[in-house]
Amino acid sequence: MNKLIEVEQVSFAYEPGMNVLNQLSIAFAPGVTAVLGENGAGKTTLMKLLKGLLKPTAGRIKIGGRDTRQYSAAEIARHVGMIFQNPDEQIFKSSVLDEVMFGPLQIGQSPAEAKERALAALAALDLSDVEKENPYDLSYAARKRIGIASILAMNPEAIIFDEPTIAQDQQGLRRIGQIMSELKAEGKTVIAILHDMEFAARYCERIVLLARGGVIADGPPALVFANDDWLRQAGVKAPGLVRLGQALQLSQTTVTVEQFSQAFRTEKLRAD
Amino acid sequence: MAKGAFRLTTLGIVMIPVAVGINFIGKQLANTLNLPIWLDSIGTILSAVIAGPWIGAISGFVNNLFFGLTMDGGLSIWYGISSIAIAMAAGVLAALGWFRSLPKAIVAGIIVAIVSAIVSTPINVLLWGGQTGKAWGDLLFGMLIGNGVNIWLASFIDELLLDLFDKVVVAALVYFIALGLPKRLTQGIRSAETAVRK
Amino acid sequence: MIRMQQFTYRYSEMARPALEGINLVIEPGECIGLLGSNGAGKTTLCYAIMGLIPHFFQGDLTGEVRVNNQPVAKMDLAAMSRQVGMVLQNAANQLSGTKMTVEEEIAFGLENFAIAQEEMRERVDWALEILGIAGIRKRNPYQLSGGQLQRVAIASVLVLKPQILLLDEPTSQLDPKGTEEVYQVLRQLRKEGITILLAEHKVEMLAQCCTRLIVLNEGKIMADASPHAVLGHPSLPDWGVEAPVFTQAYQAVVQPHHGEKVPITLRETIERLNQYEQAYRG
Amino acid sequence: MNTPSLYREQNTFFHKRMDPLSKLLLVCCLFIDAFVVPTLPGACLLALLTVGLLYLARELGRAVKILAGCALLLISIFLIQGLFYQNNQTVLLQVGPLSFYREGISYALKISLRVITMIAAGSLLVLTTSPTDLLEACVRRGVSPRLAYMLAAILQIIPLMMRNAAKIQEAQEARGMAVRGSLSTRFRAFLPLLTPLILSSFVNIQERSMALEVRGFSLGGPRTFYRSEPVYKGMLPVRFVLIGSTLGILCWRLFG
Repeated sequence: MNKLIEVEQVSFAYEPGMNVLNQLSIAFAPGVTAVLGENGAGKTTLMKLLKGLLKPTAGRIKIGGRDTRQYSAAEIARHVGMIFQNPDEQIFKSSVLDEVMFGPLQIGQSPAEAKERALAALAALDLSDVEKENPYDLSYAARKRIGIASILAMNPEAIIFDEPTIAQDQQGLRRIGQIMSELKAEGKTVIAILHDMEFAARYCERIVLLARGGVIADGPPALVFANDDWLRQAGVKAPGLVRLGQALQLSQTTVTVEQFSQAFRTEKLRAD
Repeated sequence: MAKGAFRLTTLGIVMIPVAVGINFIGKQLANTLNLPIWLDSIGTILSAVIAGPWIGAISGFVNNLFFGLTMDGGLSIWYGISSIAIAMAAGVLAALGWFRSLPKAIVAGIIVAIVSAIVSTPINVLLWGGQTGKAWGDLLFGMLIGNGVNIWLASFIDELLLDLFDKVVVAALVYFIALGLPKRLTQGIRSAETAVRK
Repeated sequence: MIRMQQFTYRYSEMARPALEGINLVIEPGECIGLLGSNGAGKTTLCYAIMGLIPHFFQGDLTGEVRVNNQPVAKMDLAAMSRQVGMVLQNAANQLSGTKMTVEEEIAFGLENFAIAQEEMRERVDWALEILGIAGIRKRNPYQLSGGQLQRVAIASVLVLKPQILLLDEPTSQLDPKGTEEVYQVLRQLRKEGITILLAEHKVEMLAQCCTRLIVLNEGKIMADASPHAVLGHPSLPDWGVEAPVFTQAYQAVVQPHHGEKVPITLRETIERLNQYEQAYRG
Repeated sequence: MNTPSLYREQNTFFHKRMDPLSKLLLVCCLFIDAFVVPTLPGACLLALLTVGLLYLARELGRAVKILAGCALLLISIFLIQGLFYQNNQTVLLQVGPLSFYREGISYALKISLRVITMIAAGSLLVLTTSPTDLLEACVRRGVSPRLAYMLAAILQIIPLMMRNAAKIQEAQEARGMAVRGSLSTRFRAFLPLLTPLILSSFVNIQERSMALEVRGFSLGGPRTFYRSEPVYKGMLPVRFVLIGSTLGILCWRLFG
């Protein structure tokens, strides 16, 4: 089933009458999708609906063809993993390995399989050497990576990152970007709620803009970032390189440094 | 003021509202999970175990003072004494190493329960004529005084029946939580404490 | 203003020193950006200048930190906070947590210093104005957006009128709107003549408002120069820091030789690339 | 976000024109009176008086909710004391095999009236006084600002912790942890829900105490107040009346 997650005309309100999402429809398939928009646009609410933590007030969400109303949150956890923004709101075990094994054990993996997947996840997040340490003896950025590892170890088909770039340095950002690319290579569906435009431009092949509970743009970075009107509606600034390219009247919307230098050479310098 | 002293005091002072908050959330969680138990003294006993009897005692007293002043019209202020006693007992037991293994922690829980019952009984007698408000305990209390058992003893048994289960479970939970605390935290608190003694 | 001589410090529970052989002089009115990967020692440097090392953190310390020519180790924290203010990374921890409105929370420090009520009111209004949060003065501090909470944290330190303000990654938890709000405040503070030391990962923001950049890596100062010199340095990636995306674009096109001044903001890059285009086609 | 305090803004004598410390004195006096009043009619009058004050403060409704908390307990006191009170002699009521004695019932009545007076008095303070006003009034009269800090900090930290506890539950459920089900499932869910809150709160105390130090928290010595002290007129005579009445009841008890 290619269309793993389908959102059909979904509305949601925490308090009656105050809709956070208004008849929103979208589908998430394998690949890396960035979800952007101002705070309050409904990004996290949408993700909690996908996770089955919230039930839509109207419309339907289907995971693997089945309506989420028929799943419990624990059952959905096997298919869709969510990495929350603040790791300190879930870490409680006294060693990094036990923490990462908690999720897999909860969804019924055998201890052996859970340990094996946990070790693989720790390696992917460069945490193998602190396996026995207490997570709170490490830095906040390290705990954020532990949060990511504890979901990867559950091996879900779809993985949602809620603000993975917060408090990460360059090295951390590159590592998280690599993880997303590897997950894409394994055919997983990756959804990332982001504010870091450069990160979105560099690692995501599809950009979704949310505003006032609805989707106002959905397409490749070059298309979405070129449209100032969409960006203004979503209260989002285009990545630096796009703004640089526009200021120099480059016809092509350049998203990476290589694309920019290529476009500048061919259009401006008439070289090679 | 000695340099170390005021640092502990500030560190200790900041810890106390956290301990009271944990008492409150512990009770609420036990409620939402509808567990057949109070669990409203985890914060007090944990602070006594990791930061010593004094911090624990202050947490206990401030806990009852706060809820008396904001929620239950002064009633829990009467029981402030027993919160102090519970914390002191737990703090001393922890210092003597009685929270180093699970069996020891359970024994510590029993001792804390006994201390709690001893200190709460006079308050129960004064306020409620010896009862505690929990159906089973009060029924037993009635039968005991019906057969001429001294009212103080009957009230003590009524309270102990109640406290034993609650405090032993709290002691066990505190044992597991304290076991998993990061070095950075326990050293931070202990170094603040030793700074005072130097 | 601030002088650090051969300052080395190791936390008691860590094997490696967090800062090693730091020599630094900060003059009044400067706006210094502190760059470096996580664990490079940015926070520790702020603690050292603020006096939290040694007053709060026991550990092995050699060398000296002087603020206005007085050794920090000799002064107590309260006296220090009249000269140096520090804004923590997690704004929620900055608040006393005992006041129900923003303005009372900001005045908390002044109450402890027994400042007369009249002057307290003036200072709080001044700080609210500068931080642009006069509109939320009656709100509960724990019901604010990230950007607002961070500005309340800055105001709560600013009212003590320090000459130097240390900010430890003030925008790391904020979205672009919140980040922009904080940087507008920093530009405003510079107009007030306050010296700023700012630890930050967002290189584009530092490039716009700093007069000087310092790069820390594993506790040692790798570079301490103008933003253009530092952000053009070839071994920047080895220190775990990336140049602004504009600088990278310029370098990819022009391949400048080492030492040549590189553009670091959007405006500069546009100018330099237009000039380069004319020169190339001329 | 409401704080755990039950205080609600209202426009009555007790909310607006009686200062917090006088209300504290009122509650203490009523507590003493409740224990000292010698006779049953006296206790009854006292309880009625206190409930009357609640009615004047327009908080009788919510006070009854606090009182309902121990209504069950009071009823069980009547049952148990009625049946088993030590010096029961004269049977008052025969219900099948159970015989309720006069002495037991009157002892239970004495306890109940005392509890009603105390809780009504306590509720009067709790429902009509904002905790921050009470704490500030105490600190102005010399109570240590550190104790005031702790009590005031709890007021804000509880709603914050409740919000975090909700987020923790979401995060743990998202990792497949079940919260409903058998007693053992629910019990096993307790630590994964509470421990993250404990760890993240305790790890923050170091940073919080630094922030307090940097803002002169442990300076001690004279301090000032941002809010100007509200002026209450005519509180002195009220305080004299309170103390006078309590001394009166005390004398009644001793020489009555």
